[in-house]
Amino acid sequence: MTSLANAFTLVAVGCGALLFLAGTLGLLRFPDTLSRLHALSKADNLGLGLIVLGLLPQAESFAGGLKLVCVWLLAQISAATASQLIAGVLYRRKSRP
Amino acid sequence: MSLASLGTATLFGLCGAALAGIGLFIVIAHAGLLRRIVGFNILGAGIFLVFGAAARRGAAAGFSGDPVPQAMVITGIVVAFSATALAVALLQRLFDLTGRESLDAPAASDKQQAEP
Amino acid sequence: MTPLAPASVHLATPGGYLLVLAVTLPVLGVLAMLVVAPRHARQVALVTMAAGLVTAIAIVAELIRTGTALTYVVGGWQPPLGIALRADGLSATMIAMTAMVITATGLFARGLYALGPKAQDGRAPTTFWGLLLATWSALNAVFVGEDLFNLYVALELLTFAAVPLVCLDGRAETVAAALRYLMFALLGSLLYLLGTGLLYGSYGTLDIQMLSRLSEGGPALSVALALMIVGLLAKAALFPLHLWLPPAHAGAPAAASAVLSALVIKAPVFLILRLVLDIAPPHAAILAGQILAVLGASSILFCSVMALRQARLKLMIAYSTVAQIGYLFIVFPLAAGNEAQAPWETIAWTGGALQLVSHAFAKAAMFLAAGVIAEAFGHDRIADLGGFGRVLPISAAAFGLAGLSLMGIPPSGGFIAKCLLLTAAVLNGHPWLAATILAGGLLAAGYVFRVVDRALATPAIALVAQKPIPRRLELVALALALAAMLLGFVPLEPFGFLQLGRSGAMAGVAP
Amino acid sequence: MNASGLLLAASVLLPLAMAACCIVRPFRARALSLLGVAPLPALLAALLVPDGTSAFFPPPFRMSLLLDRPGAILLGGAALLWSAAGAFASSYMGREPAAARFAIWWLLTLTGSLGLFIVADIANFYLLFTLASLAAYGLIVHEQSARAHRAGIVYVVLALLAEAFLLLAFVMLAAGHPDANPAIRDVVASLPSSPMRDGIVALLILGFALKMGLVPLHVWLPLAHPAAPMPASAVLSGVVVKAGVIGLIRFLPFEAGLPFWGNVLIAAGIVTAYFGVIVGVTQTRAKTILAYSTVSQMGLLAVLLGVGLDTADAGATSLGAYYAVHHTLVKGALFLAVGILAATGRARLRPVLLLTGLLALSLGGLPLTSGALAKLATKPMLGYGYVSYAMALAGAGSTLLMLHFLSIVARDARENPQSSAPTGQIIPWLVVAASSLVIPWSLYPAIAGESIASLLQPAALWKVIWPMLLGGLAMLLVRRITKLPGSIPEGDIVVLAEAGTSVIQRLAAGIEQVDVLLRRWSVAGLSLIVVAVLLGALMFRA
Amino acid sequence: MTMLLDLALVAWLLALAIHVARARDDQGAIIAFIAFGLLLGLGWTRLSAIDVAMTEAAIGGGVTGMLLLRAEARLRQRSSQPQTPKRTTKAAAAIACTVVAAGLALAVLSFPSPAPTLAPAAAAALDSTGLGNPVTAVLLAYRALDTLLEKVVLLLALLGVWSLAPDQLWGGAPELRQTVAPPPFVYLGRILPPFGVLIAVYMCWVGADAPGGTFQAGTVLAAMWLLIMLASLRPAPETRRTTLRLLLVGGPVLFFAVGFLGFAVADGFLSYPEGAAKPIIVGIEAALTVSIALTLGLLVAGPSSRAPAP
Repeated sequence: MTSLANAFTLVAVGCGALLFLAGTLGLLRFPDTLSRLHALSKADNLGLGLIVLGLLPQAESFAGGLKLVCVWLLAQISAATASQLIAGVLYRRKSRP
Repeated sequence: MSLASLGTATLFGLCGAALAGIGLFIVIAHAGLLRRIVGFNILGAGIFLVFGAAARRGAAAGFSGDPVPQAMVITGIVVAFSATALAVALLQRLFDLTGRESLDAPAASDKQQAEP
Repeated sequence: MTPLAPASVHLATPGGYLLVLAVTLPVLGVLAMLVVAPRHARQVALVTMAAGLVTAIAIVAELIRTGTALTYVVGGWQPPLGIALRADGLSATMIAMTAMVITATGLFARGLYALGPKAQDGRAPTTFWGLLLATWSALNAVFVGEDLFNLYVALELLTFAAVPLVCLDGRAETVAAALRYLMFALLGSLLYLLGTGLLYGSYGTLDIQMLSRLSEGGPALSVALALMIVGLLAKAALFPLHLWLPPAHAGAPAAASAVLSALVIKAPVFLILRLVLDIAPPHAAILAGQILAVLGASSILFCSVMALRQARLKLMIAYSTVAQIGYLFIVFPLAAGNEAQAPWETIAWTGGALQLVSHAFAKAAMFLAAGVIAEAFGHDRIADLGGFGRVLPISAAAFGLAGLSLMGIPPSGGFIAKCLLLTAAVLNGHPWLAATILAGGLLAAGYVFRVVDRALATPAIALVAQKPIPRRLELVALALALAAMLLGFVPLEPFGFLQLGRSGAMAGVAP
Repeated sequence: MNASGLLLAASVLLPLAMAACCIVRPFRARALSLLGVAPLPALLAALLVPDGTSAFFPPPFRMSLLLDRPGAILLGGAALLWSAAGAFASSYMGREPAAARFAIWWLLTLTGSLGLFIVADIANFYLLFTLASLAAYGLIVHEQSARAHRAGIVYVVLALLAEAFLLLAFVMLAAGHPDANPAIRDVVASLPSSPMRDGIVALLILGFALKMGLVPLHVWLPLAHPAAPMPASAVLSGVVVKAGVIGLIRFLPFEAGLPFWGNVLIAAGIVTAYFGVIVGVTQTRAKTILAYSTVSQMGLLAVLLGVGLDTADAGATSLGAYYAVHHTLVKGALFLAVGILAATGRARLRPVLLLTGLLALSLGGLPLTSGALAKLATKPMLGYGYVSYAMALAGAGSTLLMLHFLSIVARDARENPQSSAPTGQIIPWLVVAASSLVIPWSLYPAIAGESIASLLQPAALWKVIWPMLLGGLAMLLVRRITKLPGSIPEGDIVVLAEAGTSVIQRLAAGIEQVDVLLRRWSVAGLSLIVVAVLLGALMFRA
Repeated sequence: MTMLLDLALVAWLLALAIHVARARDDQGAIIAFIAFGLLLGLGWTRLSAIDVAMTEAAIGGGVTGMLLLRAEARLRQRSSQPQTPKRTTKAAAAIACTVVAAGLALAVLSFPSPAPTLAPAAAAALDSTGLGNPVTAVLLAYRALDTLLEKVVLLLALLGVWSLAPDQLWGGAPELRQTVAPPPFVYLGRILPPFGVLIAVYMCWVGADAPGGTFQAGTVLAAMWLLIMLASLRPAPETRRTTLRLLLVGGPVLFFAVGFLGFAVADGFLSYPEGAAKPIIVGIEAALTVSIALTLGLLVAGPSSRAPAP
């Protein structure tokens, strides 16, 4: 059981880390702000989600697991808002000559 | 002394020393007041890391660090924040009144006052 | 060293609670002021001042009665874990001096920072009193603190109270002066804090008494002390670190300048005294003392000349402050360089303390008088003040008397102080310091004389006050100047008192 | 404290109390008319209190007073002049609006200058010395003219310099002493054995010489004395300069003697005596000539004291005091005479001029006047060496200078309209003039130890007459030089010093530049670090 | 392995600090500083100081960053950049600061071993307070005076900030946003605060026994309040309001009251009665949390910029 959980954790966290890496690469290499934003929020949402998911089996208690989920949720909300805000700024800048 | 033989505490202590040096440099060598305020915060961070090193080294009695310097750092961070807030408020007031963001040019300000 | 810190050296004394009161009462006044109607802020301040004055007197009386230092261990937690407060003779002197100057300033400001009959609220009238009381608390905390980190918090409290006082009138140049003051003071505090961290890392305690027993040379101690001393020097505005003081002290409202110049810069000086004489190992103290003395001597000469060159009265007084602070630093080699006597048994110690106190009174009187003058004529350009002595005779007298004390003319307190320092310089074989003291006196005479000469002059067009000045304002300044004068008549009294609470110092009472 | 002690105390306290009372407006209004009263306790004390009486004020004042013979002589003469000049002043300045202020400065100066003659402890000597010095500033600048202002500045600078020298000297004197405020007598007794002896004596001589006006430290005197109102000039030139004399008398170890410093004083004195005459002769204003005469006379006094110090002759102090009191009264009377002459014209002029001439020539040593007595009394001490001749020649110089003075006042008064000075001025003047002629006679036997009869012998008369004749001859010569009057400005070498102020100005401007640099943020930050590194490195090495 | 991680962290921190020193524009420098603050929080966890890590991340990175960014945005309209110091000055400063850093490093390396520590003393005294978190014990029991004074420092800084308002605006409300808030932000301002308050309450409560406490909780609350104000959901309060002021001083006043009560019921100022220490401390913490949250929020909001309503 534990070994299964560990394997799951390893895979999920590994995927998450990989997504973060990809996101970072995107942040550095993509040409314009919107695509960079896209890469970043992908990494944030999915990568963090995978890592939290992978860590859930390792949680010692139910409360601990709940905290992890909360962390993901909060990060989700803030990342979404931040992306929206940045995009909004971009949009306004473009619409103004 | 090889790097590995340095404990985490000492490593961060040295990092604190270096940060303090960098912060001091920003404070002294930058004319922009906002940057100086940032420099103060970096200097402060370096200082707190020195405290942190002392705290980590003092791990004993089942604690992973000496709580006394940790508490001091918390107090220090709050004090540093109040200082930053006061400095920023003064800076904004100065900017509202004069439109400049520098203290080092009293001659220029005299000219400004003399012109109109 | 064992991981457990050494046993405590602090034993609470019965009167120790007075120290708690001295630190907390003014702050309680500030808290009350934030809540009550703005109309009553001034009353709260005045009531608090009365209580604080009584506390200060009680501390001095208790010290004289018991003959030993007052100690309080906060919350019963013994240092090094907890914090102790302690007042020896010097601290009690500082507390008493602070109480008197603050009370006088309060009386001076009573009419100036009051709400008009119709106003419900006002910025300066309400904030001034809070900042003044907070300054007082911070000063008392510095004078009784025994724990270096506690002292850091007290120093920050002092800075945060003093900086807004500088720009209370809201003009652009005072805001700039305040910002410069805040930044340099912050730099000083941070360096002090850095030293504190290094000391904790090396000794595991920040209690001054314990450190004085533990401290032995070594890189950490040297670096820590150097940083702390320099940080405090920056706050004390000793030459060449005086960049912030002249604009700040000259730009602040008169009542604030008086407190800033007379008291606020004394707090870091007091701490330097404690660091060098209490914590530094003796041989390091001697070397550090010599550097400090060189800086002090340069401060006296350089800034006295600068004071002579100022066209504006308040700037002149501000530069004079930097110069007079220099005298407090030439005490170090005179007090610490003696093998046979402990520093506090030397006449230089007494002379330094007397200089500290007499300068506080004289400088407060000067700034208040200058404030009255600037208020009356709408400017403080010295050249255009010809004949002000006829319009404001009491202020002119206050300025002159305070000036006599700064110059070191008998029978003022400043004279006794300089005489003692001069004697110490002669006895210890420091001819250059003796020459500096004399030259400083001459230069001080020069800048005081410039103003007195204007006061006595009869210009072609008689000077007319633009505003009526209440007599009370002038009398407060005169009272402070007289206090500086009268200090000269109690020269032998403080000798024993200043040594109270200093180990084994009770025996030697030698002028 | 017995009655004598109380009288001594009163001589200091009464004028001080009167000055303090000036805070009250009604008193202030009448203060001027009471100036003549203030020195009366001192006068009584000098007359009635036996030598050696002392008084001690308890703490916190810790002042001890002591009346000895030189002190009593000087105190008496000074009090008399102060009293008479005070009475003169109340008539002279009566209607001036600033009279009250004048009275306050007057009383303070009076307190200091009289107290100096009787104070016995070192701290209060300094206190009174300072009081006399600083309060005199108020008298000098009283007329608020540009001249008075310049004189006041030069005076204050040099007076404060003297204060600084003296403070250091006193501190060095008292440094080895167990008591914080020792008696002057005690510290002077231990002075010859002090390791810092030469430094102390040099500082003392510098400080007191500044006060007396010995060349080249005399520059303030010819500026300041003429600038003051007439009665103030009289006391400044007559009494206040004696603060330096009493200082030398009190602080130099005449019992033990210091040959080197004695010779220094002699040399400075001789130079001063001649210098005063030479520059004085070129002056065209009566009061300035009198001031230069004071310079010259102080030079003679310095020679006298120098000889005493050289030969370890404690009697020099009494002789010095005797000479000084003669100068006090005569010079005071002469200054008052200038005031009287200015208000006198035509028919009344002749008697006044006659008396003035008598007084003036007394300074040169006219037989049977106090000048002759003073010169004769000091002759034995000077011996018959070069010093004696130098002094005799200086007497000739004094005669020359006084003749010059007389010619100037006579010329000035020639145009006066028919009038006479108020009685309130004439009487004080006559009192001073009379006492200048009488008092030295009464003191002579006690001081010189000879009978008065010996004075009338031809040899004694010749001793004083030949320098006068020489002086008269010189006068004839000097009158021929037409370019002479006004060729040297008042205050002579101070003009050179004032030319040097531009250098000082430039230095100060340089300091200001440095200050601007140091107050730059980055420079201040750098100096902060430099000081820190210096401190850290030094403490680490310790 | 962990050493490598630490080294990487340290390298990051130094690189960011140097970036702050070298960045051309202030905005970049401030953003680097915010990242620096967050990484530093990570560093504090490596030093096993979780309480500090939370405080540093919340205050050092979060609120300070926000304060600086707001200031930068306001200052951006300035006419001229301040002139930079001369190259020689910079070089001299660099050398001097290197010397200082080297001296500090020397001092840090010379810390004695075994290290002096107060941990055993703190542990021994912990029982009498009934607390589980030694940092809280230090802050609110052993060195309560520091904390008390530091609260006053906060209030005083606020008084100082307020005193910078122009005379006619005194007593009015600060203004956090001149323009209309963008919808996503308003959305965030609606959904996040309940979470935030919950977390703050939890932190404050748990602080007695585990990492957390009044500062951290206060900062989170302050952040939520600022969010609401920035989203224009609620206006900033007028600074003259009595309720606001009562809440501001409430924490410190309670602290003082308990301190003075110590004279009566325990052995002196700021000592707690035997056995009742923990509930008293938690009570103080609760009151302090509210005060701190308000103070921090108002410090960021700045002096009043609207005249008080008549």
